[in-house]
Amino acid sequence: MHSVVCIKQVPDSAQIRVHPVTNTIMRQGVPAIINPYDLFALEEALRLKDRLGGTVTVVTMGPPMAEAALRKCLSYGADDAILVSDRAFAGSDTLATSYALAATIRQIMARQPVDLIFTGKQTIDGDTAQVGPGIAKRLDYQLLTYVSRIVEVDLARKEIVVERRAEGGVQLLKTATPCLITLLEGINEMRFGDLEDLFRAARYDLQVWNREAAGIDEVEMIGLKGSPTVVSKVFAPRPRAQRAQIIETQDSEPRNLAATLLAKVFTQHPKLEKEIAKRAI
Amino acid sequence: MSEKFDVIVVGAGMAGNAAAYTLAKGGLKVLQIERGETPGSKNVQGAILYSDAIERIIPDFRETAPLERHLVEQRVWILDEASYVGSTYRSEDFNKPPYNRYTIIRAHFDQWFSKKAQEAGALTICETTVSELLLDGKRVVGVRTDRKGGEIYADAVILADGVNSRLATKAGFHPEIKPKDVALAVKEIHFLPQETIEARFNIGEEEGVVIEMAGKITQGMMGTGFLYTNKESITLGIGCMLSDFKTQKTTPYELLDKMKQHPAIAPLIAGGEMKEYAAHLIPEGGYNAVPQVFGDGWLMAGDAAMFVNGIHREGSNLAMTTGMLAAQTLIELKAAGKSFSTANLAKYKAKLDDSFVMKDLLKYRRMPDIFHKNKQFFTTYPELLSKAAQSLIRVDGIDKKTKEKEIKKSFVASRSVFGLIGDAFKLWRAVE
Amino acid sequence: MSEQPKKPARKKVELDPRFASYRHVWVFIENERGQVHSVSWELLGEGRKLADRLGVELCGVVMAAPGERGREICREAFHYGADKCYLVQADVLRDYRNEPYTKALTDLVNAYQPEILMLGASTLGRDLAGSVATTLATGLTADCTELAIEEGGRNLAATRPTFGGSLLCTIMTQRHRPQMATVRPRVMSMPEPDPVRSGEIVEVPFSMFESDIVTKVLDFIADDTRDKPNLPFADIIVAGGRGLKKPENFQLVWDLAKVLGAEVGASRPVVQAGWVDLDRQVGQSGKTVRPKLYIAAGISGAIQHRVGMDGADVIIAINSDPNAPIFDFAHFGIVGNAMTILPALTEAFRAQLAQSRKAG
Amino acid sequence: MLKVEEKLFQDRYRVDVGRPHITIKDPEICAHQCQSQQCAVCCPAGCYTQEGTGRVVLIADGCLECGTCRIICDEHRNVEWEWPRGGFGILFKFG
Repeated sequence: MHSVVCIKQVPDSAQIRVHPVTNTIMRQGVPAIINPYDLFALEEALRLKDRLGGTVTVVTMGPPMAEAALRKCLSYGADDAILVSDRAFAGSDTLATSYALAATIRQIMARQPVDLIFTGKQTIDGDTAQVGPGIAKRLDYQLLTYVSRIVEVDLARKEIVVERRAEGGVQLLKTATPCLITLLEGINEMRFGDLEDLFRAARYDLQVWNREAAGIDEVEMIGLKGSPTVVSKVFAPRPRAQRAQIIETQDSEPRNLAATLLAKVFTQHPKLEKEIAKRAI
Repeated sequence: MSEKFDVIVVGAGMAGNAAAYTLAKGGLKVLQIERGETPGSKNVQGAILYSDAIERIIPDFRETAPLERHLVEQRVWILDEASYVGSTYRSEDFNKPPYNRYTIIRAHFDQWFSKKAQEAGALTICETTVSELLLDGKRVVGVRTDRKGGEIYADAVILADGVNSRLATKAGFHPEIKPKDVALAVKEIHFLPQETIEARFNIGEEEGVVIEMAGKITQGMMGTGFLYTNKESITLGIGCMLSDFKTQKTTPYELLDKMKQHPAIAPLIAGGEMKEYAAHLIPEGGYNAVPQVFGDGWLMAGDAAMFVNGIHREGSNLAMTTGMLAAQTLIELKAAGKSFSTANLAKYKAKLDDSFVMKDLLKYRRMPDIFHKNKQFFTTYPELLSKAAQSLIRVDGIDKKTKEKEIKKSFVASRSVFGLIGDAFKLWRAVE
Repeated sequence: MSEQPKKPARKKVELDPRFASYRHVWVFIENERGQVHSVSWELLGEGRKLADRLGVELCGVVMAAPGERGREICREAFHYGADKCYLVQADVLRDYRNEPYTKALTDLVNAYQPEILMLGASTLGRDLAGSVATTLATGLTADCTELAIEEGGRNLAATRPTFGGSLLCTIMTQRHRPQMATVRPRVMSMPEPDPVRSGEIVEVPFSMFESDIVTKVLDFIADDTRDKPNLPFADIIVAGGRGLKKPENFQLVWDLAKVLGAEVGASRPVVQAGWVDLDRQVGQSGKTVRPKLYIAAGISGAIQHRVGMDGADVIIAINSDPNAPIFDFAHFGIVGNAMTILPALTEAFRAQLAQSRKAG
Repeated sequence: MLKVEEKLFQDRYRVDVGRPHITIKDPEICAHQCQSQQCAVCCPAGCYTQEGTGRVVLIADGCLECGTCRIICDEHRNVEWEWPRGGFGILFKFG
């Protein structure tokens, strides 16, 4: 069984701070991490490998420093890692990115058949959740998004059964492999690699592919040219850092405090009053 | 299959990196184990880098190392409630390369230093905590980590795992630290536009300023404060003896915030964005607190062995030097085909003794006790100095002769003649 | 949208002539088993404004299996502002599957050429939008919080959170059409339906056979929402923390929640102390919630809790410590003992509801 | 009382959920034998808080791994102090 897991190195958005006065983005000291959603995908692939044997290959498209993210995946137990890095990719949006990753996966398949492709549900910096569907479309593979559990994988008959999170319930789906799966967050917890994995990750001779090695010759499909969307501006939401309106009454009697609070809340948030009236038993 | 190395270095701080780099350069098969996500993510320091120590390890460090500013001005402030008596030393000599001292940011610097060690051939694995030493009788034969299949063997282990040094304590090489031998420091880093920093401290693009502080800011405890200028940020912090912290009710963060509100300090960091709050223990016991630093199959370097010269605020250079000396000892023994037995490793202690490390520690060995028993250096004198300075400077019709009499009277009133002489004698003995 | 925020593109990028004739604003009306997801009505409200600003029609796209109220849903869409509805009915569209839905929507777009196509950012919407955008090789902006037409032009300026919500960015699709966007439920306001409104239904044939489709739906297990707490999707949450001192006092939280029909949440210390079970924990190592109302009783508002709930629309904090960090980001606060304030609040809400039920 | 939470909010942690690396050996000792409870004063991250009932509660999520609590609890040695698992705990961006 051979799984390919696409990961991305992203800024740790929890550490992004907006300067309260100048409203500029404080980028100092924002470390790069593996997109947290991708770790659920990698752990699921590693669990399948534990059960069915085989190997897990990790792929990322990014600058040279993304090597650190790949080495961390190796330290969790991934077998191989490929960094696709080329100046021509600069400025790629999700459409261009899915084109490049699809091409890369074709190159991998030329050397070793692939049963499953995993991506995280979305990235924490882009949050667009379009790269997974994009790759599946370009490879003409079935797409299973928001998968909450892999029920069964039948390598011989090239079939897979999964549970997929839908609105108001869970779909039980069966489809053909190879296919692309994006996983719901929280369905597993990343393992703590063995010492042997740490050594292997530190010693691994990383494969770095440029545009040609990734099998991309249509340059207009990647980078800015291949990107229909463009960011016209980035700005900070107006800060909501005012303190709470503290409710006070002369006698600070609980009953009066409660009444004053309700009055204030409902005058400032009329929609909320309707919402509560509608929903309360 | 468990791995076998010539040497295992535990920790990727100043001592660990210096040891790993020197060992790799010396051709030994060395493994460096760091418990943090990356080298530096667990290390905290005010953060001044002394070129002299790193130059002996990586002579051309200035070309690639992440350095913030080279220091051109040293200020020493004795602070009162709302004032300070200060002295400033600034010299153009410090403005001529090769610069002697730099401010650095440890998370960036340690990552660079460990990368250098890896490029030299050391194998570094992170996110792995060494839980205990593997002992064969009294001899250290390797380490156990917190990962499955976690045993690794080596001919020698260098303990550079920091001031708390759990490994040495568990193996009984190192008694549990006493509150009087260590100081707790808390610090913050505030980001400001580069031009603002340079305007406020009257410095050029690469130049830096250090302010060392003592006095009322430590609320009667024995301790000091500091403020360092980095490229786009200011680091400031305050540390006091843990034995003092233990007997009073001010929390470390209150101490820091009171210091930040001091009229002499507040304007320097005004408008800054605080991006990280850290805390760390600093060995202050000096010479008397240095434990046994070598044994059968192991050496200890850096804060783990209490190698810090408190009075001169020198820690990282002692850490780098002791890490280098430990590595050199192993390289020389291996070249001579000798084992890493206790007897042979005594060579490390000899190297330490004739280096500045032990000489400085020896010189100031009485300093901790003297200051420890004489809080007045941190309470009474700052006030006296500040009052004296104010009265001399203030022009208020009182003749200078009377002012001087008043000042003498105030000193004598609070310390008595014998007290003053005694204090002078203690100060002299402490630094003699 | 490229990941690193870049300088805005200087030169004005012209629309590709191939798309010059693309007109009208479309909203995908998401429905499963005859049930319309409310985000579709919110999008029609937003779509109406965009269509009026551009002087074009607002069209709904309804896909369903025969007998799943297809035409009724179109009529409902007219009440919420649509001028026209494209109705695609086929057996293969019974349960949502990526392949048939993507083909149906892509064919429709190529045939009737909208300039803007909006979908709800539900699991269905995001799955479908990603595939359709890739097939059409056009731009898609996800989870938009604000949609507007660019000053002095026809381009859609889609604003959305980035870097985990700490920043916003405005994204444009200048050369390609349709400009696609998804919007999360409850971000746009729900319009008032006008039962008098009507519109034109355009039936569109769709020929795809079950045998062509690889993925099969074996079963659908509806969420059993009875006892399982559903904090992430809850509209109102009442949460308790260590300030309640004793497990018995947590009953006051349940009482208030019952009156409000709210979910009960808790901070980590009380979950660790075993007062409440793990799937009610709100915060960094628990659930992230975006309710319309979050009442926090006896919760200090430490960082680990704050990151899980400061997305709530209205936060009311009750804490005896005036300096509790929660008062820094809550909207309303009462400094007092939660054990006495909570019962008073429960009574106040009960009275309010009784009175509004009489009037309603 | 100054809020240390505001400071810790700026720091970066990887909390090892369910595996606190520091624990109080015997809470009874804190409650009945230790008057000073200095850990609640000296801990730079405010992890130790004094309950009204005399007990001391430890939540080690915000721990800065300095070692103060272990060292000042020298009369009763009531703190079980270890490093977090590799890669967990405080992760200094600057240090």
